[in-house]
Amino acid sequence: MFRYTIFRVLAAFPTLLLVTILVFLFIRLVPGDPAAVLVGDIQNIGRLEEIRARLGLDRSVPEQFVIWLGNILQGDFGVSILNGAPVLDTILSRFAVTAQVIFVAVTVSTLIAIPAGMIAAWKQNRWADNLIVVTTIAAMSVPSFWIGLTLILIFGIELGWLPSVGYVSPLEDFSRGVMYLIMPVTALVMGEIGGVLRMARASTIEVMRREYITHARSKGLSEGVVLARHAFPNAFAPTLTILGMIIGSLLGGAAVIETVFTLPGLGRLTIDAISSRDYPMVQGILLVVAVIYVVVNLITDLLYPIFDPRVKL
Amino acid sequence: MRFPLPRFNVLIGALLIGLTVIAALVGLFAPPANPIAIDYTAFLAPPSPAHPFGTDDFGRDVLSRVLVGAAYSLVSAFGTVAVALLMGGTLGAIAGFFGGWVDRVIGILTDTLMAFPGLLLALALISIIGAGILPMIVTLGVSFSTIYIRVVRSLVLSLREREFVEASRAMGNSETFTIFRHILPNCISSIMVLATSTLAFAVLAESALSFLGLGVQAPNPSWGGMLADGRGLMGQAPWLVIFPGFAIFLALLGINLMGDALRDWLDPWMEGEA
Amino acid sequence: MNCSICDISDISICFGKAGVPVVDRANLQIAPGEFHAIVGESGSGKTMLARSILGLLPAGGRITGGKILFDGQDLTGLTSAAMRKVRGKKIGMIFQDPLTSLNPALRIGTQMGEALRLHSGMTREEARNHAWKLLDRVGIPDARRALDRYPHEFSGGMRQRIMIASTLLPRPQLLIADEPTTALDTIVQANVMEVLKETTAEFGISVLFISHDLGLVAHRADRVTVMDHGKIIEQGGYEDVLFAPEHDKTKALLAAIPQGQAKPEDSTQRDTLLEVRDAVVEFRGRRSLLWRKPAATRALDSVSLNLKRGETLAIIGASGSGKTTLGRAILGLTPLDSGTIRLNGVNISDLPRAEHRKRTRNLQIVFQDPVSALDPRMRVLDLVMESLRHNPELSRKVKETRTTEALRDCGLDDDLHQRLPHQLSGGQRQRVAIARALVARPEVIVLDEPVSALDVTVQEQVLRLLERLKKDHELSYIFISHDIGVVEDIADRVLIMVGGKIVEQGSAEKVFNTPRHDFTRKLISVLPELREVDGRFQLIYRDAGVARSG
Amino acid sequence: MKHLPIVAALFGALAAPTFADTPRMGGTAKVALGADILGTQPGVVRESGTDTVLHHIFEGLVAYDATLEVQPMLAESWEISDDGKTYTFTLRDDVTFHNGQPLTSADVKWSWERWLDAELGWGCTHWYDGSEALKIEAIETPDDTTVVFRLNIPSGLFLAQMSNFQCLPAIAHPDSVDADGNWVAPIGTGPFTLGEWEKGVSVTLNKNPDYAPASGEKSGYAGQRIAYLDSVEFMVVPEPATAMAGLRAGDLHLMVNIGPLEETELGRAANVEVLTGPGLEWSTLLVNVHDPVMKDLDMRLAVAHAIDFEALAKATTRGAVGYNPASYSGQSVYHTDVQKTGYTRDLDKAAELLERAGYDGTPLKIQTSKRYGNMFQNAVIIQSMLAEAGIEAELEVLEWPAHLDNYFQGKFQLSSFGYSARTDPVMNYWSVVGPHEESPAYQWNNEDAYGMTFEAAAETDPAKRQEIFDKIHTMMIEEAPTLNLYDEVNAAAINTALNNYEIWPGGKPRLWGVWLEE
Repeated sequence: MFRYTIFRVLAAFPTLLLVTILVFLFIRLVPGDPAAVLVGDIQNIGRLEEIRARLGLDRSVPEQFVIWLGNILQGDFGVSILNGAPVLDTILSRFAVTAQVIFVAVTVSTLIAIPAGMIAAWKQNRWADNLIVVTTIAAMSVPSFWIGLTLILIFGIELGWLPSVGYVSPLEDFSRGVMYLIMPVTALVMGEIGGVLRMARASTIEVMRREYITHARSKGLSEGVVLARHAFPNAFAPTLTILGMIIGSLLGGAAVIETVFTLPGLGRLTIDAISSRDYPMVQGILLVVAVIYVVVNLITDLLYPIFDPRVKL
Repeated sequence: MRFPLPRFNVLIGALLIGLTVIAALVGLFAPPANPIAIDYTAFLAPPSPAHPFGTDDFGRDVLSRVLVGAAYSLVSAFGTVAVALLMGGTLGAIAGFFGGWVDRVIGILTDTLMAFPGLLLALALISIIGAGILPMIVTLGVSFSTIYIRVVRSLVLSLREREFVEASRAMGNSETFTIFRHILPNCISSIMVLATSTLAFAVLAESALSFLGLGVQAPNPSWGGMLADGRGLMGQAPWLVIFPGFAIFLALLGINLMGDALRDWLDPWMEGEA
Repeated sequence: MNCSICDISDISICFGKAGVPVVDRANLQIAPGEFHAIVGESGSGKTMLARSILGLLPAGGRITGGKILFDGQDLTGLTSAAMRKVRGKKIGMIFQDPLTSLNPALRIGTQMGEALRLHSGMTREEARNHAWKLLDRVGIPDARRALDRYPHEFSGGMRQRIMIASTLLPRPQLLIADEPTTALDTIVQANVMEVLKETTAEFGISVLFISHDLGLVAHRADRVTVMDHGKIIEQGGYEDVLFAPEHDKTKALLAAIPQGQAKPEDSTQRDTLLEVRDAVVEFRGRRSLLWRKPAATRALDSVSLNLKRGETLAIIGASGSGKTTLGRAILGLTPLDSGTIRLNGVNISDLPRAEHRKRTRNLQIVFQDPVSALDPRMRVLDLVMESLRHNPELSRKVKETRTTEALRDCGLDDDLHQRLPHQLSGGQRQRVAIARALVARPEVIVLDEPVSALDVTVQEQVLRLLERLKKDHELSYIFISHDIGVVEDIADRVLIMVGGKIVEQGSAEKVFNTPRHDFTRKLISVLPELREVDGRFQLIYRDAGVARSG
Repeated sequence: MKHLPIVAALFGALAAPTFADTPRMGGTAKVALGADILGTQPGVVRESGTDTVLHHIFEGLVAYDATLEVQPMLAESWEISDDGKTYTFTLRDDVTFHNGQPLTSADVKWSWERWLDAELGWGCTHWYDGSEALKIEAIETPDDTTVVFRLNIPSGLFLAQMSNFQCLPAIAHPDSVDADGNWVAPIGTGPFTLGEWEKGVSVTLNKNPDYAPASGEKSGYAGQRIAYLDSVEFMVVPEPATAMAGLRAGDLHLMVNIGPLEETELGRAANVEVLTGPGLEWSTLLVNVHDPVMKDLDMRLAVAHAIDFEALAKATTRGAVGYNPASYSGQSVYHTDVQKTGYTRDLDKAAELLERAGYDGTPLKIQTSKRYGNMFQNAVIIQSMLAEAGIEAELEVLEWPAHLDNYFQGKFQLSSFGYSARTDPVMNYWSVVGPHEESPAYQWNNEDAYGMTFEAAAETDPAKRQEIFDKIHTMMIEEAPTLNLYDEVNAAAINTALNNYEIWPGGKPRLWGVWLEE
């Protein structure tokens, strides 16, 4: 297992390198450079060159890349062009916010989706199955920002139970912090639950056809025990990969949800950084997101043998 | 009461998708009004005989914009799935069939695409190809292709062991012939199931991009764009949000129902039980 | 019989709404301690009847009539809760494929203890003790540690023993065994049958044994029931059914048991068609560390053979003996690490694909599993015609006529030619595979276990077809199999393979009658043979003398 | 400086305070900001939200009042020498910094020299370093309460520039920086001090207990700045729809920069009130005179005659403002009948001009972006108007940085753009007129006009300045290098719990002199 982890970490480096190169090129390909954003239209137009020099943007792109990569390898992620804040600290604090929301949302959607998926499979084509399938499809058919805004209209304004703007970290003030998380998590769960549930239902249907399920039944076990003890581990393995992919992509920040619910997450930071052409910040974020993605994948693969012992690492 | 979900769902799914396609055709060829014609006098007019779905903040007819929007949203969604299918399918098949270092290289490419934000890709492409529906399709297509690579690769890996593939090789067929003649046709059924679900995600992704200000280029309407633009006016002009929102909901419901039913229907058959 | 513990009367089972009954008014009694076998071909309803006892019919199946009395209770009327009391406690069941009937994700100990603790309320520790003792009894090495291991860490035979132990743990009164040994090699099959017979006898458990292989059941069953298309066509003690069958279907089943004489040494001079010299194929294990060369195991260890024109060379070995690798290596599907293969004198082992294709047009292969050997998406005609794809000189018209001829030659009439594989029976599909090899007018066909996935009677028809085609088209066969019975009357010469090496070879008659290598000897001794001696059937073991006789 | 008349008629009473009841101390007002502030050092990294916040912490020597006239702030009074080159300011003696230190002329000198240091990169050094003729030769401090500025030439703009709110020459205490000159903490003299700044979430300002307000009624950024509130929390709310919901839910008290559509949307809610007033920002349609098609005067005039400017203004601002052909705000005293002459729509003339220009029907490209709502709406309406006049036009919707970058590099054919607020016509013209070689961002490459702007800058007599502005305007209308559209509307929405909040042409929200109900 340990050897496998080392192998995977080594194998991740080419991916990380490729991501950084692509990001470095793409952000410079996009028109508009940071100097223009900084100068804005009020100040002396002549200062563009001066600012470009100060930011080192006048050097050739490969040169800039080498310098930047050199700094990264020494752990120096550089400073934001926009507000001078250290890139790494900003990313990590914003990632903490995104991570909180994502993990709560994924846990909730898994705790709902897996049992619901298995029940839907168990009662295939009966009313319970139809009800579950149709409601998840309905939830999946609505854009997430629409869900968000409607939640705010109902719980923020009409009922006034939940704060519609602002953010308090649950780590600092748990009770108030939770209030700020309820709506974003609900919106995310409604968006993501469909994928997980469908996978759980499909793999459970497939597993229930296996011989060892009939064997379990022939031992006199109740349907519930057959589902929980025999069907669940085998059905959960494929669902785990889907979960890994969802967590991987969401950890890059759910930009839409963060914008609607004023959460200072990684998704919004990415958009602000890209739209203000904050090169060091964009490059820093995407490198960290790539690392997160690789780590999540590794963890999913390490968890896999727990549910499917045939897989040897 | 046993209730044959697959057949019932296919019915509703087909109905809804049919409705959307008809709307798109009407929108393209015979819209009730010119979707981009501005009428200063009719700002945010509520639904009326002249404008059954009311008008937007430029006085444009919402009904024709929803109809034309159907065309744009469907084209961008189907375009996205086509790109994802072509790119992901072929790469997945190659990775699955040849294995070895080819598989590793494609694996690295997939991880990179997964970690890469669609937003930055969209911006870069817009600057290269110019604004419009094409960069949207390519961006979403590329980011969705990663799912196709994964699925097709595992499908090909399992099919490669099947004896009819070895029989094809025994007859002296080349590797590429075997892939396209024997392996890919047998992936079609599960790829179709995957396509329907990514179709739904494509429409949602397009609306998210519009929300972030990067959608289909104005003034051409897309559902996601209309929904995003109307979000601030839910109070005074709810019709700006209700009609496109309903259109997206019904279309996606149709696509998802069809996808679900397709999988249940295809599933038993795919195992080739006699 | 009055004191039967299980009395099935007039049971009918249907699928779907107005479907034809899968089981039609079946009657069957099982006495305490009796070993009762139900024999029939696939689709005869034997499995459905057995499974209906425990109410484990697949989705859509329903008991539409009759009663199942067990220990005084009518099982058909039980509520699911009451039925769960019977399952496992009073009636246990073991299944066909050891690979899929044990839960891959749970340890052996958990799966075994489950039923026992449910019905007896024992503590975990007590249950574990009982479990490993029984495992030891059925012959599992290091039984105590085995409890903590997973099913995939055991061989097929071992897994079947584990299943028997796990089902017997709660001491049921009746054990239903649904073709428990079909998926196993012949030797392993025999061992498992012995374990089953001894343990059920020791614990006084009556057995309902389902099988399609009369030979396997013949010398072990007390009473036999024969089923065909849902009806019981014959029932009685083993002597009446086996040695004095009335119904001709039973006779057909008996006739399918190999009777023929092994062919003597063939002295006619024939030229050598195919020559394999010191063939070696190595399989690299997973690369343990990046730099160290992984340990290589030899699937083929310098194997040499030659095939004469018009000869049927049988290659027999247990699974994993390398016989399939040899077959595939000859076709060039698996590259050789060293050694050469000559066809009509030409070395074909390391030719580039285009050249290899031209040279090996007269060399074809037929695979074992008809389900996986045909592309599910192609019609029969296209499937067979594809093998003429590399004959540009033939026009499409010629190809079509040749294909139709080959299909008819293999006994497939024209209305089947446009069908998809899943619309054909197992036998028909294998005939299509043979036609696909035949149409290319080969000289040599490698048959990789062509009949082992088929029913006994269908097996017989396909073997006769192969023999006729060999005569009509002067073909030579390399016939790979693990089942010595099938090969006995078709093979001219026989090769026995163990661990990638040829351990014995010679004419069929010499190898079968005077086996030298102990693997061959065990292989032959295990197989009973039903011989008709002066009008009476006798069940004879090759060297152990008469097992049972009428 | 003559007193600017207030064109009250246009907006009814100039946004009279909502309830005249007695002010209540305490509470925290919550204000929505589109994006997080960029820093706490005034004028270095510029963005409107950051300017708004820092104007509560720092003050300048002088400040604009609601009529855009320069009033005393930290300086009690000032005298200008006869030759107009020496400005002597007398400081108030009752002002203390947030760290308790009293205000002295040395602090003023320290602050000014820091902003003028080219290395720092302060936003508007070019106004005072001679690159636009005016240069501060020296800053002297004869005694603790007197500061003397010596200029190289007389300037009608110097006081206007000193009270400008984009580049506020804030008076900070030297303790704001550490040993080697890095900005550490904002120590100003304003009514609020910097409280907690949670990056990406909110920045809170707390009431400065020992603040000494200036004399005179509150007007614009001048007059007394009394902080009734305990604290003000500026919350980062990027999504307008969420901000509107927050306002109606009472989680927010103030939201600025709202467009006409948000106005009507919020107007419907009982507990929300919308205040509007004239603004100093103005919308334009930039015409690239170096573009092969648009360099032909006939073509530019054809476009000018194809657009119905009055209808365009009324459409986007829902009737609030009309067409303003001039490059500076209709509020300005220099905006007379001459500046009202522009283009009137004449489709036949347009067709004739197109004929003469040899327009071959290839579609013109209008660049725009969505960050500032009106730019996008102008573009869409102009496109359909041009279509009516037979001119095909395509919209190129870019991201704001790309749109802005194209403005700087002159990479556009037509661009629906807008300028931020300037308080004196010369500053407006300096953004439009200028030598193209110096920067492609200048829209009008005309030496005479450029020379005249410097004359107006130096001239202190209003009548003479008016003549110059009239000449410049008439030339601009003839050459049509750029097409001005209308003055943008300042609009803000408040939750009714917030009392005595007022709108002023400067547009910047002020959270002093307001209080919370309950």
